[in-house]
Amino acid sequence: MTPTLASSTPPMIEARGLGFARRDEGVFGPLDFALSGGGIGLIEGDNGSGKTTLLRVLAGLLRPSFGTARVLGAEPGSETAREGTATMGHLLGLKADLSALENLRIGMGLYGHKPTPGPFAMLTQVGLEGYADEPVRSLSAGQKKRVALARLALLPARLWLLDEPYANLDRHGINLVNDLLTAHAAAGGAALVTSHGAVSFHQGVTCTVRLAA
Amino acid sequence: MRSVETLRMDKFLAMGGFAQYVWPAYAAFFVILAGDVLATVVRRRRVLRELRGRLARQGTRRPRVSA
Amino acid sequence: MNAFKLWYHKLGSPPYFYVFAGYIQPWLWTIALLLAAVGLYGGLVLAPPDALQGDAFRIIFVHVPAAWMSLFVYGVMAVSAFVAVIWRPKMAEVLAMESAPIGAAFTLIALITGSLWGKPMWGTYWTWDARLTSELVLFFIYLGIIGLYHAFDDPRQGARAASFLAMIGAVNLPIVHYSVVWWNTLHQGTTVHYFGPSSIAPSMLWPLLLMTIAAKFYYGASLMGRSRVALLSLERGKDWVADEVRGDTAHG
Amino acid sequence: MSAASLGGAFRTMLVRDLLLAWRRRGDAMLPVLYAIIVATLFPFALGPEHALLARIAGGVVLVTVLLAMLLALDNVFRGDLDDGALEQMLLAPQPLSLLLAARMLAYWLVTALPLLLVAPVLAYMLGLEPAAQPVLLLALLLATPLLALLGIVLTALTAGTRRSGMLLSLMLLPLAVPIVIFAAGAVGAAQQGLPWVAPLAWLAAALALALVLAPLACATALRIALDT
Repeated sequence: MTPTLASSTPPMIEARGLGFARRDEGVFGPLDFALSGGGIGLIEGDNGSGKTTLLRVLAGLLRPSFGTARVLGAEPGSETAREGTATMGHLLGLKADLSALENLRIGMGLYGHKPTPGPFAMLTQVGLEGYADEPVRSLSAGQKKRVALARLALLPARLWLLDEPYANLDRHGINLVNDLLTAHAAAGGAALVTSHGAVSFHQGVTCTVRLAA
Repeated sequence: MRSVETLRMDKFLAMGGFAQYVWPAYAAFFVILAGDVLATVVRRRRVLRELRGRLARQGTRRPRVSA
Repeated sequence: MNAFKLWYHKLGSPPYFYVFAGYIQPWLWTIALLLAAVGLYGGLVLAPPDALQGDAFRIIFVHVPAAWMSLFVYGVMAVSAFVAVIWRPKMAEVLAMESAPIGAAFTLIALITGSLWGKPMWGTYWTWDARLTSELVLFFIYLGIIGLYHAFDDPRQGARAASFLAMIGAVNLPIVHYSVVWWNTLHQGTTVHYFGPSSIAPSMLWPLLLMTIAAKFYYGASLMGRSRVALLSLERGKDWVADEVRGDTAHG
Repeated sequence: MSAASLGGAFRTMLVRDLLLAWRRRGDAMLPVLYAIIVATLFPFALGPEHALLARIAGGVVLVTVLLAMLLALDNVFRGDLDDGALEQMLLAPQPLSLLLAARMLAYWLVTALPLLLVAPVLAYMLGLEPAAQPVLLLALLLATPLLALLGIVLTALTAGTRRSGMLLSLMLLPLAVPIVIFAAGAVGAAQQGLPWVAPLAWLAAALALALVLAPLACATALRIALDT
């Protein structure tokens, strides 16, 4: 029924007739798509076409109005799904009063995870060397985004749900996102990314979901 | 000359000297419930007006249907 | 069980409920008004004055039905709220949220009539008597539920949040009553015997019962009317609402 | 989900909230300042007559502490909602109720604990008998966590609304009535030399129940208010 990639493992995201309506007015859908490990999905659409809403449904923050979605083989928002999923939204979820390093530690603590290249090394990797103890308040919008990207890379999540990861980033930042995505996919992970017409988007997109306004 | 009827009515309205408590209590009962009904009537009119406006705006154009 | 399920699903569908409510509403109104007319005649004219309270006891015919209804409506609202939070049917949300203002109205009536009765009996309009105090807290609970419902932009989300609050209130209400009674016995200065007639004569019992039943039918009628409006507003995108609005325009 | 990672998440949240409060320690002192101001106004309003002040001291301190806690309640989820941290909490693999329990503990430590420290001073200034002082402290020790637990559940319900300060007070009042009655009842009984254990035992029982149920209710409330 759905065009799945030939793969022995079940898809990380599987949507069947998935749609969402707010106050009985359709926001998106019905959608059919699947995303497997190693794949990067792109959600395209204009403003107001429901890209963020789709991500929120898949994250389990909103209940689908019709159709079904499976995330990591489980119900969106279930413990299995949440354990293997990391998200980055418009709001980055960083505490402005805490330092970059403290913010990363909180993110890791919430997932109960201690990765080997630690948060310090990860900050260097996203180009924030020397900013570890800087309060997030004093960072620029792009630097904040990099902190959020560092947190994303530190979490033990196989599936990434990224809402406009390229926004606020310069050319280096965009390359950074693409590098992180490549590494994530190479390690067998999957990512679903929204964009309203990405210019320098990642080369290895395996599936595209178009949302009509 | 006051008729027997009027006298009985006066006696009834006096409520044995408790008129100033009994009648306001009954008034409160009916005024508040009437307010409840009136609020519904006013709201129904407003909602219908809104819906008529909505209908006229849409005309032949159908609302976005997704399913 | 099967008949119940059928009934639940049929009435759970907004257009069906709309028609059903519109059909029974006039009947509820008629019964409520008839019972109230007879009850009022019995209470105000036929029943003899009370031996101790004179004619002041006649407030009972509005106070007691209102006080009972303030709890009865809360009970209905709490059950609908429970269903609304657990299974999320639209109708349960509507019934719970449209019950709240009616319950608040009855609570307000109970408070006003109670204090009007208190003046000739206790010599003061307000005393921190256990029942009046509980009724006041109940009024605040109703106001909180209504306020929370309207604080949300999305009425369905507001209905669910307020329903949850109604459930918390249902647990809290007996605790409030118990604590207020305890508090009253602790501070013996304000303990007053709750008013009531010196003896319950049949001549005052039947008007009281009629008024109580009339109040229940009034609640039913008002709830149907309110729910119909709420459904029109909630289901504005649906075809049946458009048909209804066109029909309404055609009729007048 | 291992017990270790549950404990780790709880600790992470607690440390986070305490650290945030520390970075803004000026804000954390506001409820204390508010309580001192309110309690100070009473003698001016009622006159410095010792007997009258001594009689109402317990009740004044209790109500003052309650109002001061209410002042800080509105901000419990505001910051996390505005910067998206609340969403990260909802999406974390740990049970939401566990993270909220940490949030509640942090709120009590940051808001109620300083109030508990000034409460005896305020009660003394208002002339509360020394014999009733320990009872007042014990009553506050039971009443403040109960208020914190219940208050945060209600705050969670208003999380999706724009402005909620006044509404929150209205919603909290019916829940606060029994708490105030039992806490003040115990203090009043102690002032009159009567047994005061029973009302405090009721408060303790309610607290035990709330400790288990409030985080779960709060998680449900938050999911409803944020429509998830």
